[in-house]
Amino acid sequence: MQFFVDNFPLLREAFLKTLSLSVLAGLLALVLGTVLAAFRVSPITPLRGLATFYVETFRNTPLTVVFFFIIFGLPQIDFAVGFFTGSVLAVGLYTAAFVCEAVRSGINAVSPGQAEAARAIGLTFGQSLREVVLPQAFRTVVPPLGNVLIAMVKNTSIAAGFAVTELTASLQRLSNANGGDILLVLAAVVAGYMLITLPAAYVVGRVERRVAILR
Amino acid sequence: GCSSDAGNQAEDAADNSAAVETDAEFEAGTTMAELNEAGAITIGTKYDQPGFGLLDPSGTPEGFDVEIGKIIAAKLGIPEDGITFVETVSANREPFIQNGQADIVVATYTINDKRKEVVDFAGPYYEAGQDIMVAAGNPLGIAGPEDLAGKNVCSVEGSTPAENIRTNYPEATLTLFDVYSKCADALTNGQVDAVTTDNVILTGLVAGNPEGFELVGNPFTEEPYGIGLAKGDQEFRDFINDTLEESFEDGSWADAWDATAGAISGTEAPEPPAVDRY
Amino acid sequence: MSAPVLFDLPGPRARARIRVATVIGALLVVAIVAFVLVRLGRNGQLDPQRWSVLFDPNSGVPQALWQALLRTLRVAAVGMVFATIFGLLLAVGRLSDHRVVRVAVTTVIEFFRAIPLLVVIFALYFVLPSFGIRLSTYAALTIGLVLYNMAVLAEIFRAGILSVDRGQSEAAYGIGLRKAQVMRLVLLPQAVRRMLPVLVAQLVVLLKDSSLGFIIGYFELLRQARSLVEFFTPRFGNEYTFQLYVAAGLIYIIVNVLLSQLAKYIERRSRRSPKTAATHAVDLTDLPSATGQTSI
Amino acid sequence: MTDRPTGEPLVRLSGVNKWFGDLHVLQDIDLTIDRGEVVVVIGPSGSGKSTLCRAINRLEAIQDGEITIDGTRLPDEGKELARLRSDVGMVFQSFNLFAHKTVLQNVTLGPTTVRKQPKAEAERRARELLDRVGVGAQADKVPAQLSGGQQQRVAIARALAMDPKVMLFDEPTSALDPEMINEVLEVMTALAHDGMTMVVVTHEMGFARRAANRVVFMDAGRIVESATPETFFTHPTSDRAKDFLSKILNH
Amino acid sequence: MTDRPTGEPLVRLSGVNKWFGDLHVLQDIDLTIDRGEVVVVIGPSGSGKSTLCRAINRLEAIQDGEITIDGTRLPDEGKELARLRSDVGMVFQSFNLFAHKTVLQNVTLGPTTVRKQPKAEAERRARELLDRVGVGAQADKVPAQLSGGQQQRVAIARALAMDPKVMLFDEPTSALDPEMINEVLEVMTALAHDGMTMVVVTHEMGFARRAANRVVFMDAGRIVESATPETFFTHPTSDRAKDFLSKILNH
Ligand SMILES: Nc1ncnc2c1ncn2[C@@H]1O[C@H](COP(=O)(O)OP(=O)(O)OP(=O)(O)O)[C@@H](O)[C@H]1O
Ligand SMILES: Nc1ncnc2c1ncn2[C@@H]1O[C@H](COP(=O)(O)OP(=O)(O)OP(=O)(O)O)[C@@H](O)[C@H]1O
Ligand SMILES: [Mg+2]
Ligand SMILES: [Mg+2]
Repeated sequence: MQFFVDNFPLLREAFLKTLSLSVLAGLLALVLGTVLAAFRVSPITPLRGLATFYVETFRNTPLTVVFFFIIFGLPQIDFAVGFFTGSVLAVGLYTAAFVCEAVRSGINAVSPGQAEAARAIGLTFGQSLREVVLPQAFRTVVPPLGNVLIAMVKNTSIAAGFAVTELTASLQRLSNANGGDILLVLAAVVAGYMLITLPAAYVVGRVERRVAILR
Repeated sequence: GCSSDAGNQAEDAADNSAAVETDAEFEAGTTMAELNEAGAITIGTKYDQPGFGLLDPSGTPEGFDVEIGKIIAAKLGIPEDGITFVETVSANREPFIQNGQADIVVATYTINDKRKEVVDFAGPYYEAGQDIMVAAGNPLGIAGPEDLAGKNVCSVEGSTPAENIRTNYPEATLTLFDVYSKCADALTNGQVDAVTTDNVILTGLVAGNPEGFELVGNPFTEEPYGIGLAKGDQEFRDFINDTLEESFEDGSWADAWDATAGAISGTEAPEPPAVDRY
Repeated sequence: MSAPVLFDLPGPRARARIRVATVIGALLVVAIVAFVLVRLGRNGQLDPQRWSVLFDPNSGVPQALWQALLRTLRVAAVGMVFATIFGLLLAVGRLSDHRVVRVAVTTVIEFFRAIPLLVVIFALYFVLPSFGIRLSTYAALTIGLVLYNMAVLAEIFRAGILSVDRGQSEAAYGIGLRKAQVMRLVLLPQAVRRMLPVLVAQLVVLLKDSSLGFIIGYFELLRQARSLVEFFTPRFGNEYTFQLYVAAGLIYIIVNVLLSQLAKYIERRSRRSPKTAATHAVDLTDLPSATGQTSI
Repeated sequence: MTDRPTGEPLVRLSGVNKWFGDLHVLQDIDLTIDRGEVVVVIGPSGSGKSTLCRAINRLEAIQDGEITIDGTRLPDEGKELARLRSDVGMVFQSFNLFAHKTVLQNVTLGPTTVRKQPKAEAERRARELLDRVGVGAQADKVPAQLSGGQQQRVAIARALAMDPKVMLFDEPTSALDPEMINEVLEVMTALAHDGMTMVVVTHEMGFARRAANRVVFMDAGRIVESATPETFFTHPTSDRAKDFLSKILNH
Repeated sequence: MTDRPTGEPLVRLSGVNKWFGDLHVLQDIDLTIDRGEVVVVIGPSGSGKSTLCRAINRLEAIQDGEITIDGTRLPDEGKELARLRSDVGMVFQSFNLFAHKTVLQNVTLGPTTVRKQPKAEAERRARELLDRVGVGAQADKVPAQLSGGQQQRVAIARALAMDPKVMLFDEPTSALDPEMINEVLEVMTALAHDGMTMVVVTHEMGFARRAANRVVFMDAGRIVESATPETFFTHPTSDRAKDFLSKILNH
């Protein structure tokens, strides 16, 4: 118990870092991922190519490497960023590739018949997108998107190696300092992650059930 | 067309090794006898400390710590190919000794009382001190740790220097990576104002980029590097201490320095420290 | 060929607009690339000497990266084999009729899906020794990858098994097969074939995740690149830093793209081969529940 | 049945050709459909019936030939295409009701967004149409809560809400349970008797006999026969048609 | 038609009840099927026909009552259930051929794994059966390469390979294109004439008239009528049956 009392401030700080890193990176990933998905389904070849290239690159690169490029590579083109900002960028840019795929699969999961029926009653492209395709895509996209975002929370742990004192960094620090309590340290950190991932999974489940369309 | 500075230098690299004691004799039952009998020893060292313990591209560890390890092995009558180096990081040096995963640990291992509770130390074989590295020309005029207040200073998560700054100079902003090479990059890029750790490590970093970095040269702690071994093995500890003192005497200690840390930093071997037989 | 889901078939005006946008888009892409190259050049990062280290055998770099790649592949391959085996067992376990088995298996799966792999690896290497279990870095990394990925794969396989049309198992029961036979002869073969693309996607994830070995000092590709950087830094400063990390990144991308291509090739071949045409590998899009399971 | 005096056919296809890759799915199709005419299209699976229907609505682009509706050449894209499409009602085999909207919203979506009708008016009219096809009571349910026959009748109401000049039906009853086929066919028969111009792809020969002015038989992308139901069912001229009828009629 | 002298019916359902949640889908069903008898089950959608069929094979468990096959009570699980199931052939609306196996493997899987027949013998017999249903030439293709009608005939051969005592057909033709319905019905008619005991859920009234010994009409989970095809089609007694027949026959 004493261990928790002693280290509570550090653990709380670390937990809040993980949380804020997750929230900011998640927002970035959602926005960028949606834009990329729009690019990927657009008829404009370079945009499609760009988005495909982006997705393939980020999907096939370890997040740690992405971190390297953001933190130490960007300065090579004269854009130095702070470490927290850099971590948000790294996690956000990386996750955007997966968000893009989730959103795209959501759009593709809308049965073609729905869009055709919309066109057949005379809706224009924009109208059929707004009235028929997107509302349905959003519903299918909730579960995979939720999973991507939960996976992202776990991925923020890599920021520990890049000057962000989040939960995993605190695990490293405390286990160096409290060799004997290492199991407690581990339990505290695991609990910290679960405090984010489990409720998130629950919320995703709820939203999923709420927006589910009867088919 | 495939030549690079790195390749050219590798070609000139020299080779040195301590002479193996072929007829070493030890009292039966001692650790020395066991190791001598087995003809093998496992030495824990760091793989990411320039000048002290680092893997070369072929995967062979090199550095001052490694050479010290070799001197001890040689004294035990163990040839170089009988030595197994394992990587010990800061967090697992004590467990490795306690669990017998390493016979000795030579890993920029600062002797302190807390660690003495679980392991024993031979040595010290080197006296380092925490120092500060800044950008060349020292634009912020940092002369010592007091000047770090309000500055962004880089070190490694979980290390003693970081802990020291955190407790004694709380006004400094700490940026903590997992290795010093990242700190050096961050300093180059202007992402941090200074890097702090043991001077020997900083010397190595400055050597690589003399136009970019400079050492403040004002060590503000004492970091005696010891050799970690199982607690209570007094005979073994005495043996290592003897070996160290012998190497101080016969110049092999200085040779080891010149071939490793000295070669990188271009500094002469210092006075050897006094062994502490506590 | 077939009508696009989202867009109407473009007419002449739409085609003209698309052409204009294509040119603008292409210019934009070229501009971004040019900008990056110019800035890199100005910072001296394009100096051929700095890149030649990657190909100069005298420097030991190509050999070191190659060896590290082999280590990475070894961890990934061994990890994948065991993760697949355990994943299959867990998936079957989670579909068991016995509540106890189901609950136990579900707990294991959910636990490993809830915590970061980095923490799992860390715990295996640094925490287990205090219980007298000592693992090498190789074992700790591999076991970590197996534990984490078996949980993910179990969910993928479960989705795959559930995605096989119910009629298939009913028909199998109908000719008198028993539960284990139905699973082995009818459901699993079809589920695995369907799940192949997702499986390979997960292999890519696993391969990438092997880079997390850095936290315990396993010398996989990324840790090796960092080690080379550390080796060269005292001698040449950061002359090769950028290049070595780029090299590591590119190797990951190349290997993973090759893997994905292999998956596409297998999938195409199996589509052509009538044998599997019917159980064609499902596009991820057909299986939102399965996409949801892959980790990233 | 029409008050317009013009002799111009409502739908005219001339020299229409379409390929899917190498597959020539529509081959030199010439077909005119007059105002108020009900044309039933039959033929074996894969003969191009659906493609023909979809081409008239430009859900598929044709590569060669011309399609005009009420004298206007089918526009290639954009607003004009959308406007023209709203004049052509389409009913699909799989209903394609908007799954996330209620029955009423399904019917009012077109009128309010395309025709900019006020919501209240669109709803009033929608309820009228739903009553007419016999599903007025279901207005506030979502499609998944309806039987197939009910869904298809909603789909017809949805198409009718746009006041189309012509209605296309692509196998409207083949996804339905047998007892529900009739309720849909009855609605269609009533429409035909009210003078709606209709193109109906179907295997329901009873409907063809009862409601069609003309039967068009397709095979392998071509129109092989075109005759009154009387003539077609009693004296098919081509061998393919005879063979097809023998297969489809004797059970 | 049977060489066994016993008077015991082959399939007997007595007092069978089944609920899906609150929905009472089978209500006090009593039904006996004699050796060699062909029983056609008809009724509106949702009346419980499929559930009845599936209950006889215990693909659905019943909550009340008893089902015996050849005098044996339907076991609840395990080896005995599997053995009994192999005596009851089942043909589904959607064919359900094993998609990853060839036609021949589909037919031999049961005999080799359940009956432990040697592979060669199982294949010889399988080819015989495939010839009998007219798809012998397709033995080495996979299901996806076959037309619906061919797939359904393979499914029949697969069921026959187990030498079942009784065959259950659940709407075997309703997923087929109209031109293919007949080829399947012909195979079924031939089976019936060869003396196979059959329970057939179908909307094909032609088949019922031609091949059935008895027609069972279900509505809302109950057996409402049970009569010879003659009697049932000409003089249905219940209103529901009259209504149903009127819906289904007049198109
Ligand atoms: N989007 C498409 N891409 C490629 N081929 C297609 C496409 N749509 C249809 N076809 C092919 O075109 C041919 C005609 O198809 P179509 O759907 O018009 O036939 P149909 O007469 O409506 O058949 P059915 O009675 O089975 O509905 C078929 O061979 C079909 O496989
Ligand atoms: N697995 C199930 N869970 C819940 N309800 C079910 C299930 N299967 C069938 N039902 C319901 O049981 C009732 C009887 O279904 P069944 O499929 O036996 O009817 P059916 O006569 O075969 O109809 P159809 O002609 O449409 O095939 C229906 O109301 C159906 O919705
Ligand atoms: Mg069609
Ligand atoms: Mg049924």
